[in-house]
Amino acid sequence: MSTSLRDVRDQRGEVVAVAQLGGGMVEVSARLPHLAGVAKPGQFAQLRCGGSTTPLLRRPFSVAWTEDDVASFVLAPVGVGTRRLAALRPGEPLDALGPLGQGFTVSGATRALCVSGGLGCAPFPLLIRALRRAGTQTVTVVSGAASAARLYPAARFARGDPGVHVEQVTEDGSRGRRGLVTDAVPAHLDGASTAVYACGPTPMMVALARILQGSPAPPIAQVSLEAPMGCGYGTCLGCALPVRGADGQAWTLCCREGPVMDVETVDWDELMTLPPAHVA
Amino acid sequence: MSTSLRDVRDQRGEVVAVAQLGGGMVEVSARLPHLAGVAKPGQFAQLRCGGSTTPLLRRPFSVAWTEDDVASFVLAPVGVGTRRLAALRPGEPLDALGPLGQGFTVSGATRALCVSGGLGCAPFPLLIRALRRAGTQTVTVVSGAASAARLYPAARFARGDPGVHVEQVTEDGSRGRRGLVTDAVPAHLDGASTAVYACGPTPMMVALARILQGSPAPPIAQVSLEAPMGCGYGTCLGCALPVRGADGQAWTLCCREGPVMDVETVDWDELMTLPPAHVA
Amino acid sequence: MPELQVDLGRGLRLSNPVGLASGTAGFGFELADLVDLDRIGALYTKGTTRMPRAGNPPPRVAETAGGMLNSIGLQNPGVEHVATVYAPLFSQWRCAVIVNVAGATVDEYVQCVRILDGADGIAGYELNISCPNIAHGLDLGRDPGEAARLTAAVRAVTERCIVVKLSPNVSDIGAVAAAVESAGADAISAVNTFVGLKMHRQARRPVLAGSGTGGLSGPAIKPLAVAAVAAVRAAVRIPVIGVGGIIDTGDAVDFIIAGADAVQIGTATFPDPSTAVRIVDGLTEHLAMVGISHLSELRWHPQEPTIGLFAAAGVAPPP
Amino acid sequence: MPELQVDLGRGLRLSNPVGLASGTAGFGFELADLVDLDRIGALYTKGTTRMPRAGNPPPRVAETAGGMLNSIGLQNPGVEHVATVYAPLFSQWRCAVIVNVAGATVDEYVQCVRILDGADGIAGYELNISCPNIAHGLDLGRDPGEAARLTAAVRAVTERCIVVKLSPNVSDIGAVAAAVESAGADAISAVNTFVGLKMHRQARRPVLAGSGTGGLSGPAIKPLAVAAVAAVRAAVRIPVIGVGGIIDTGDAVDFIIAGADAVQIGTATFPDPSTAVRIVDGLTEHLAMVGISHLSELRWHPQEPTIGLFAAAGVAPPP
Ligand SMILES: Cc1cc2nc3c(=O)[nH]c(=O)nc-3n(C[C@H](O)[C@H](O)[C@H](O)COP(=O)(O)OP(=O)(O)OC[C@H]3O[C@@H](n4cnc5c(N)ncnc54)[C@H](O)[C@@H]3O)c2cc1C
Ligand SMILES: Cc1cc2nc3c(=O)[nH]c(=O)nc-3n(C[C@H](O)[C@H](O)[C@H](O)COP(=O)(O)OP(=O)(O)OC[C@H]3O[C@@H](n4cnc5c(N)ncnc54)[C@H](O)[C@@H]3O)c2cc1C
Ligand SMILES: Cc1cc2nc3c(=O)[nH]c(=O)nc-3n(C[C@H](O)[C@H](O)[C@H](O)COP(=O)(O)O)c2cc1C
Ligand SMILES: Cc1cc2nc3c(=O)[nH]c(=O)nc-3n(C[C@H](O)[C@H](O)[C@H](O)COP(=O)(O)O)c2cc1C
Ligand code: FES
Ligand code: FES
Repeated sequence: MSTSLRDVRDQRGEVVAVAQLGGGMVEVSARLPHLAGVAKPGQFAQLRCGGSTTPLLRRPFSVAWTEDDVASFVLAPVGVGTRRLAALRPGEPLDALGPLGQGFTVSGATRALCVSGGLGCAPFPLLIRALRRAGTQTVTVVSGAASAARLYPAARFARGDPGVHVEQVTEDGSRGRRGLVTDAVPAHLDGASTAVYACGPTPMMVALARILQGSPAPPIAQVSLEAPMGCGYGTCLGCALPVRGADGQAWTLCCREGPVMDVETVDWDELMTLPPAHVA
Repeated sequence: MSTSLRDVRDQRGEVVAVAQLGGGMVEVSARLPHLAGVAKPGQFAQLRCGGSTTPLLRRPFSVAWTEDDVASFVLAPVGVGTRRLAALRPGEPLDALGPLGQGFTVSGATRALCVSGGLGCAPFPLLIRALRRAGTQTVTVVSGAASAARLYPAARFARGDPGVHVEQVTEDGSRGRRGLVTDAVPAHLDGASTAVYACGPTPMMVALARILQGSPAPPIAQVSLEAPMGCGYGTCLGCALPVRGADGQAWTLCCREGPVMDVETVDWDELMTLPPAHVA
Repeated sequence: MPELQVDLGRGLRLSNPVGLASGTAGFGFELADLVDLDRIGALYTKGTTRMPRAGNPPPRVAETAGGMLNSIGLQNPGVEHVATVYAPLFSQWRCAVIVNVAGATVDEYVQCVRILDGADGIAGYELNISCPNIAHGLDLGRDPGEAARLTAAVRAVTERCIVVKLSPNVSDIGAVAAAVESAGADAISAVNTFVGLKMHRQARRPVLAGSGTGGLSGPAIKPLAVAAVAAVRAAVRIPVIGVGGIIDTGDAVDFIIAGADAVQIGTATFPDPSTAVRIVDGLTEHLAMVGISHLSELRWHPQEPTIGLFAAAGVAPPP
Repeated sequence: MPELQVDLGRGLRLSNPVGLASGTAGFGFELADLVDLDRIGALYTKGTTRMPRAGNPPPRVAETAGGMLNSIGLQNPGVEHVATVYAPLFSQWRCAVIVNVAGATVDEYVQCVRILDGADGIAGYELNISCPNIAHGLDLGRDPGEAARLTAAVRAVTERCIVVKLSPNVSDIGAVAAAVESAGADAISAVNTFVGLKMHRQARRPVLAGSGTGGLSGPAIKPLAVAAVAAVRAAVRIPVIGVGGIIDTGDAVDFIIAGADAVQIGTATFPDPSTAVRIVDGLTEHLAMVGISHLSELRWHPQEPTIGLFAAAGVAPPP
């Protein structure tokens, strides 16, 4: 009997800018006053090209940035939906239903560590701004990708804020440290004073969960998860994620109780058995 | 065992111009060297936005004009396929399979009368050029539409040729003669010296067929017909049209034996029982 | 002003023919903030079972060309929760709330309806004899005799309107429809989802968990659902509720032409929660445009001779 | 170099698994100028009947979301013409030509196959027991016993490969598959089109002529066809030919994962005649990419335990 959709609107925005970020990544910005006004870091919106019914379902995207009445999303063309969204041009309509889901817990932890893998970068710009406004002194981002071309530009995490430090990691070593993004995590953990936030592919999140299990508990340890979605607003029951329930294994709804979840809530073993959502 | 497809190619062209002709009519021109080189008046091509599989089937359009390696089509957004084609922009790809079907018989009749209803204008520019090149002295076009806004611009029939005369008819009288385009036909018929060509909605063609039945036989009396098409090249057997067969009623394939047919071949009574192809 | 009211029988009169399909509107609360439930004719709840169900493991949904597959597995809080906690709140909306009931045995259905019959706020029942996503979910719906036995058993315990929701995954849907009509169904809804399978190309196995199959819904199935409705219409006299792939007013009109008295909007609500309300307005406009006063006048009567559209418009054929 | 050859039984070896589906490639001549018939594995001809058929009145085709309806009504020149005029010319192409045979009675099928058996150039038969567009077209295909009787009768008169093409418009396609296998079918193709109906909103009747229904094909039905193939695969051991909605290599791979040994491309050839040849090339590339030598290695074995993709990739779960 959820009543948490009072803030949700379906608004038709106009695309105002489309920026190519390299590696196929695109930032789409649209005039969406409602979403830009009320979205909290980690929340998402269900997007489609204005009025389009092909593909049938909308696609979920984190709100990456908001500025006045404009909301921005970061995406890459991986399938039919993202291909069409990435091809939008200024002036074209974009439908956004949102904001949806539970965002990150933003509290005044002294330090914060953001672990970003590939397109998992998307929720961080908004989160980082909120953390800094809430008093977090230093935000460290460890940002990983397969190669330099696929790294989210470091400057877009910080947006000019000197309290934000970005460390880059690439699998092929073409920029920054060579290896997996999680290799860079332990050095930045220091228990109770550093909040940890992560978004990226499942194996990355699993590795992070394992690192955290062997470390002193951070005040906040949250991940943003994905599940294929029918509705995005808690009605279809399609976006089940495995969690550790009171009496063993259970499901929760990614779109309503997530996409941000506490690390220890997630049933990582079960999650590892699921195929990646994107079917190529 | 048709072997008439040797000239047919599936070519990806690039849109070079899109002209708004008023009343929603659009002329789309694309660099399609093969089609532009070999298409004969009355033939058509199966079009789709380059590589697109939505909608599933291509759409048939008369070749309206050719100039060097560019072929042009005239269409209006009436459904999903034409909406997408009409929204093409210069630089975008257009797939054309053609030329398909049997075109008009172009012989050296002294005079020709072209009866054009609404979007039935499409095949005439190319036909008129061919008639004049083949020695026809005068081409008269009676061009009808519901209202002035929906008339194909008279100058696009003639393209500067002084031997082409255009008489306009509108149902609401907003330009030219008020009435149905067929009202203007009898005055231009003069039996054996005037070839008659027609393209337009079924009721118009039926009315014309009736007028011709009561007049001295023209040397050529041909209509360009439409049928919903699966393939456009004689394989699916989907585009049956009713004709007067040797032993009564029969079917023929619009895409292979048509779209241009002799007036007396068509079984007009049967054709009248069919619903218009466009389902709104 | 055209008249949109529809009578489903047993005194159940819907203010308009547009409903939200089972499984795509929860129990109302889930989307009450997004859909004006006072404006639609009916809300068909998520399938309700005797005991609570946690549903199937994920992934539970997958998209296909013009459609989606789902294998939710009837996640629901169980009939007692629905009867005691939810039902008392249904009357806050002006739409009729029809509880969709599912089970694996006739007895489970009977028990559910008995329990629900004790609660106010429930306008009727939709018996889901056609869920492809639970073991035995299809058995009761594939055999006309079994379907009739189930309908008669439920009929015996309630005076409320009984809608029976048919599966399209059968050789002869008309036979099942006729059987449940004789057994006392007040109306029929057609159709539930079609059994489909999507493969995960890298994993080389189905995308969806479990057996891998799911139920296909959305525009892809619309022509199949319209055919099913026409077949059901030809087999029964009771009201038929058409469902399958409706995304706009025109789609709803197509079902009504095929013989439906009412419609349900399912998948289309997901990408666009306003779909159903837009269709309510659209139907009113459509009636005005066509110049008739009741939707039933749109119906196609296959027995009547075909008159060509042009001929009907007064264009005389040549002599 | 990966191996694309497929053995359909009775000595019928296809050079590759990609065929053109019946009714979408005529008898080869219609599209030989557009499709390189030397590059594909097989061409399944338009349905051939004992006597010539003029087909159904128009309109015969209509588009739907991601699909098309057809009601061609088996227009064909009759089996004698096919045997005497067409068959001698089939050997000009390197693809196997399999003649699709249809009829209203067992006897008609037997007569057709007898006549065709006298002609060279024919690699085998595909018995269409599933055409939704002619009276009685579905009767033989819906009942396992009838389907078996038909198969056995044809088996008795030919040594050539018999493919039986199943209808998806049944409650249990696996049962029909098992029945025709026991009766001597060499292979099974699945599926034919689904019964669908599209309305003409202004005319308030079906778009297609006659009863108004047609067969739905195209991407819309792909998940349903894949499900049917998996069900057939589970029921039989003979080769299965998957058909329904394939438009690219990935679609073909999906059918092979589901249990198909070969595939047919139908509707997709209409908008893009090069589809089948592109898929032949695409399958070769796919095998190379995945690093296996035969398509059958792609097959999903439902009995084998599921291993998560990540786990398979060596990512260890947390302790
Ligand atoms: C809460 C949430 C937030 C997200 N935020 C972002 C973001 O900010 N930037 C970004 O690039 N991506 C984000 N994603 C992933 C994004 O939604 C998918 O990449 C997108 O749905 C793919 O659609 P497609 O049509 O291009 O791919 P296809 O593979 O063609 O899609 C087929 C189906 O699978 C689903 N699907 C495919 N990939 C995913 C996935 N990774 N997660 C969930 N469903 C998937 C699609 O929604 C669709 O229903 C987010 C996902 C979720 C659940
Ligand atoms: C040989 C031929 C030549 C044509 N030339 C022209 C032309 O030059 N300019 C022009 O504007 N139109 C022309 N048409 C009509 C044009 O093909 C249709 O308007 C177009 O197919 C409509 O597609 P849609 O998706 O917009 O409409 P929808 O109604 O959404 O289409 C649904 C289906 O119906 C079919 N259909 C709809 N209308 C027609 C129609 N009038 N004739 C045949 N099938 C139809 C479509 O092809 C499609 O399969 C021609 C048709 C034929 C057969
Ligand atoms: C996610 C989802 C869940 C569904 N759950 C149920 C259900 O619980 N009971 C039921 O009878 N039908 C259920 N259905 C079927 C729908 O009510 C409807 O019959 C079907 O989706 C076809 O309509 P549509 O194409 O408009 O979605 C469900 C459909 C979807 C998409
Ligand atoms: C226009 C058309 C005609 C068809 N004719 C036949 C036929 O004569 N015999 C037959 O067995 N199947 C026939 N089929 C069915 C196809 O062979 C195929 O089974 C079906 O279209 C599904 O495949 P697709 O989605 O790839 O088209 C026809 C299909 C279409 C579209
Ligand atoms: S996506 Fe529908 S409930 Fe979460
Ligand atoms: S459109 Fe296919 S045969 Fe004419």
